[in-house]
Amino acid sequence: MVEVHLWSGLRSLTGGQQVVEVKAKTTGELLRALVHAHPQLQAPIDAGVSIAIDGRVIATGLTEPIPEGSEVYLMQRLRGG
Amino acid sequence: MSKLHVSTTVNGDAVEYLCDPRETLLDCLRDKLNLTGAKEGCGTGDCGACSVTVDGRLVCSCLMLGVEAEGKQIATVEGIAEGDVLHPLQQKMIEYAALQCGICTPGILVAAKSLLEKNPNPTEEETRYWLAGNLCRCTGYDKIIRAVMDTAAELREAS
Amino acid sequence: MALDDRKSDFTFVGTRPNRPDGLDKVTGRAKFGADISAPGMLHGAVLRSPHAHARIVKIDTSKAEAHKDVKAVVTRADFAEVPFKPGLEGEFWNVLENVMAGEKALYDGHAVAAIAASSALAARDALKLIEVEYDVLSHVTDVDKAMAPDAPVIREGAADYSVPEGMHPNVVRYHESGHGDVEAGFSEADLVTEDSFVTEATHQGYIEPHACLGMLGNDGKGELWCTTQGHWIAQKTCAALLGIETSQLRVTASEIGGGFGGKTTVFIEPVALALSRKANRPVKIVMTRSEVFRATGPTSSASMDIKIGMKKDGTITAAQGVFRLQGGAFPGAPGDMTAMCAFAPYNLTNVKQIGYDVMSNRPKQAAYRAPGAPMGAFAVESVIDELCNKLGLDPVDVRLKNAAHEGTKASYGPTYERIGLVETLEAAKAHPHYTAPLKPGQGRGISCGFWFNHGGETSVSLALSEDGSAQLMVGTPDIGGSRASMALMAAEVLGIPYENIRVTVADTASLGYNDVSHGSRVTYASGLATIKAAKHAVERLCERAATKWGIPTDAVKWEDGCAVPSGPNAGDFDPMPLADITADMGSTGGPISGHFEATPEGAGVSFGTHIVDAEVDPETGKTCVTRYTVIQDAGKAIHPTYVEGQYQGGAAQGIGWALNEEYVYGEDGRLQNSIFLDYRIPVASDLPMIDTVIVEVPNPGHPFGVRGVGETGIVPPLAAIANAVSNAAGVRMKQLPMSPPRILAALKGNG
Amino acid sequence: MNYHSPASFAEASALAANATGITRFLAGGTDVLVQLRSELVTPDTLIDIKKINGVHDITRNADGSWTLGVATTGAEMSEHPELGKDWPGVVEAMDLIGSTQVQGRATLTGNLCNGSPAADSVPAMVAAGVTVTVTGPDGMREVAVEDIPTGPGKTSLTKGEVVSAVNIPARGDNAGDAYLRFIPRTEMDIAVVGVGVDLRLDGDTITEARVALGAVAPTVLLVEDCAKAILGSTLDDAALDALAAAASAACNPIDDKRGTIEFRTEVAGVLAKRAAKIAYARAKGENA
Repeated sequence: MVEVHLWSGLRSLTGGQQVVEVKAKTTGELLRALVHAHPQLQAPIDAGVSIAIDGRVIATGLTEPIPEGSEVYLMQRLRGG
Repeated sequence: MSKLHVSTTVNGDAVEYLCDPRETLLDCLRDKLNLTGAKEGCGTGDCGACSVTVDGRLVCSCLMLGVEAEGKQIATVEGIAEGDVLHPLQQKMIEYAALQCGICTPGILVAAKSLLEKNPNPTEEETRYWLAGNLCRCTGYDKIIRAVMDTAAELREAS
Repeated sequence: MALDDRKSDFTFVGTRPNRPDGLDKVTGRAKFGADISAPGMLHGAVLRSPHAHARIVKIDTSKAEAHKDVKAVVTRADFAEVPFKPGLEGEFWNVLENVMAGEKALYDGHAVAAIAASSALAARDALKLIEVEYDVLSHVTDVDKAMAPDAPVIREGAADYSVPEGMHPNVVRYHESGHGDVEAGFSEADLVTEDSFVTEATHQGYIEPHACLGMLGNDGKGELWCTTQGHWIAQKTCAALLGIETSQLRVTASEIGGGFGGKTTVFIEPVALALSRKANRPVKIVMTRSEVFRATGPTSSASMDIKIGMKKDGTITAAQGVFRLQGGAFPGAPGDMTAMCAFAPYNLTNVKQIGYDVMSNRPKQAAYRAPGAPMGAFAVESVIDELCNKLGLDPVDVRLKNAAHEGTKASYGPTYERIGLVETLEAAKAHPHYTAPLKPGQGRGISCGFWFNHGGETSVSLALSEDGSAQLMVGTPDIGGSRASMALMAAEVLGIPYENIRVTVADTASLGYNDVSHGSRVTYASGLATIKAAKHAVERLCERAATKWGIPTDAVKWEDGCAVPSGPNAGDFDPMPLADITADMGSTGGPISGHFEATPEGAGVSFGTHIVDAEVDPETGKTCVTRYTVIQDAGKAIHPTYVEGQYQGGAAQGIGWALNEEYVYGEDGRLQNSIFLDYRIPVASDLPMIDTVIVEVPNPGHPFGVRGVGETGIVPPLAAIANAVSNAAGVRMKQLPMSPPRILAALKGNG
Repeated sequence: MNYHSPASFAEASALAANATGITRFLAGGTDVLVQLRSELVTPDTLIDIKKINGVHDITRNADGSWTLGVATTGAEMSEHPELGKDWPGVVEAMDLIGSTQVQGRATLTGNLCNGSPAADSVPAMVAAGVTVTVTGPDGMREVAVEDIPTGPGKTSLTKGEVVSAVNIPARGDNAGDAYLRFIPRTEMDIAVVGVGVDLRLDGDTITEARVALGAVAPTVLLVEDCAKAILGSTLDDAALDALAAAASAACNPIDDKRGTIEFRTEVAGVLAKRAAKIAYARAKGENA
């Protein structure tokens, strides 16, 4: 199981939960599992998210492995100049 | 609106073109003579990317009409190197990495060459003020000023 | 990305060779966007709205179409139907609506029609023949006013899921994040300071206006030459907007005369293609400077509220920020980025940040170097400076005390990997600038800054030639000397001299997809891809050597440009240089190439600390920056001179933003200062030399340790200069730019 | 647009008198071309006066006065070995306009006839008592510089009239001039406030004074009250304060993208003091 930390703005979509526990081995699985657990998270995920695994920001990749026990944060998609 | 015939000299070559009286010297250099070294960054004389010399005088070619070039001696960035030998300013600009994107570089080179011809030993302040009409957005000017001043020093030593 | 064989010992990397495009650029022969023509070429010009907000009742193009010099006229009807979606999901619709207005003109300068004619003058003249009937609507250009209940609505339905109920329809995205309990934190503080800050919109100010040459036939096949930071995104977007297949449009990037984020999207490119399709001839469009200011993508303007609590020893107990960013008539203002970056340099127990993306009647904002981050840093670092002043604490010590480091929980959530903020602060403290005496009337300011950096989709291909030279094709336009950096990294892996590698920015038909040159990603991502592509080629080279020697491939390794037996048991063979292997490669298995395609994830965040001295004339409010030092973590500087150049350029742009650059809108909603005379970027005589210190704390996500360096350099200057000016003037400056009238007014208000 | 390059001012005047629509004279062109490019003003007739004999000449007359050809550029003025010794304020004011490149083209005449209240050379010329010779269909007349501009972009020149020479008075003894302007950057900006001062002394006492303000009213102002504030004084602190107050009081500026009413009013006083000090030092023969 992976504990996914959401940004606080998403609490309104998860019934107040800021940490959601899901089963996932990759970033793509994680996003699917999040939507399964909380369908309203589809909107922010469609709008674009990044995932930080142990501090390393995965900007867009859906195939990055999530090692057991990693710290996982959902973040808004990063954009640059 | 009829076009006007102009005979002039660019980088030592006699050239002719027909132009609308509204066209600038910059338009004529770029579009009629295919000398695209001078750039249009603003069209209002505020950026210096179109710098050329006319009878030895540094000007913005966007602030001069093509018809005014009749009988003049124009010099552009394309004429700075002699054959395959770069002018020391060109060499130093490369060595100092005094350009990033390079769009202002032709104007800077024409302006700096004009400075060194008038003042072989400029101070940093004189160099900065002389080049104040040449906008560079990439470098913060640091490496440009160093390249120009080092060229000046080298040319003084050589002479 | 596997972090295999990290390298820390370099032969070529870290040297400072001349750039490969230097000769072209000092002789005037480098081809920028406007420097190309085609046989039969027409010239395009764009008709733009003189109104900030107006319904387009009718466009009559008949007189223009009847003119003998006019070969095509286009309006919105000549583009594809693209679905509208809220927020950033409908970005193709947003871009199309920006490229050519639909039902409404949304800002002064918004394109409403375009013409292709036989000459540039004829095209401009013919614009006057197009008759547009407008129904002028009330407008709003200020972010706070755009959020007010009575503000005119720019577009219903543009808000995405994130916006709380009850907000004005102009608020289109909302971000909230943080951790801990800020109220509890404030109650632990010895001093709490709360203040509001404003920054005006600025422009990237690249010296080269947008320019392109497009050719499109009614068979759906096209060619586009343009000045861009990313030709694949131009390809993808133009194809979508014109309703053609992406692969049928080949896009070639010209040399680019500056971008800084502003050339990451399209403006005139789809218009040139639409005109070309209609006229069946190539069409060139070159923007005027005024068009660049009015109708490309400036930054957001911002209004911000900051509250920070501090103990007497300098410990920050809580920090809170609200960041309202206006990004023009479309979603996209990076309020979320501002919020996430604002407190990122600090190790905070209690932090909360809120960001708003607000629409107004201004041009669609585009990225500008670390988009969103400089504004937030200005507000936050100003309050920290004020707290230091009030508590009598040294500003570097306070920042060191609170600095984020490896293991710190970032203000935006996750735990930091190895980062270099502390190193930049220690370097600042040790730098002679920090302790140099100040003259009367001068003040010193410091600030930290943070930026995420980016990886992004990347494709690189490397081909070896028979003579042992290499050609490297990358897909990221070179905006600051990256061809030199790529060649250095390839040289490092191949073990052949830098000069033997020719780097080309390939067109979209020659390479797989590449993201834009943005997010400080080029040296990181294209660099990583170059290293991997070169390693791929090295594997092939080792295979050929193994075959020639008759030993297993894994018994061969690559050293200093030669295949060598991997150990004494592998056999006794003389090193085989690269050129010996390539010489007959055609008959030993065929051409040898290497390539790499991936989306590298692991860009590595970066931090900088800046020190500024400023002198303020108390009678006129005029500021002079007298000394400037940039200290920033580069991870590993591949070409240190170009790293310095990025630092200096970022600082110079920051100085402009802090002191004089701003978009000035009149009561009529029209831009008042759309020329370089009145949009005041720094000139050579405005600036001192800009000192640089390159800190190198390797990025664990790159084989050579690279962190992007392009953007972070513009994050600290606004705050550092504001702190210097405030300390020199004796009054806290809360609005940028700190133009002389604002400083003088602040001084008078204080006196 | 029709382009003409007449060989004499009489011919230029006749061309202008007979032209229809908008007519512009082309001297340095640094304003005309900007207006043309931005389509603010597209003349129907453009008369280039640079082919007329003598238009680049800088002549010192027998009485010590100066006559400048109308196409004399800022660069030519700055490079002249003597002109700047007599009239440093006028030469420096001209030199402040635009970049080195613009200096290669821009002229006093163009700066004056463009009619901008912020024109740098105009307050300096007004303070110095410069006049221009105007050639028109009815012959020539001499007009004080302050009487040429009548409002932003407007002049008192009538149809067919063209400025044909710039006349700078003889410097005379114990006198000096100065011009200062305020801009936010160090170069390349339009003046937010400009102040020209010309003084003559008897010993330490000011006996003649002319003070002109730019960019603080629809036209450049010659301010009598500023002169009165310092006449008879040795430019002591009280006189300087009175000068600043008079300068600020004379201001009738606008709020615009370049500055506010408050800022312009305040800084006009500051610059008047600073410029007066320089002019005073120059009148005393000190290096300033």
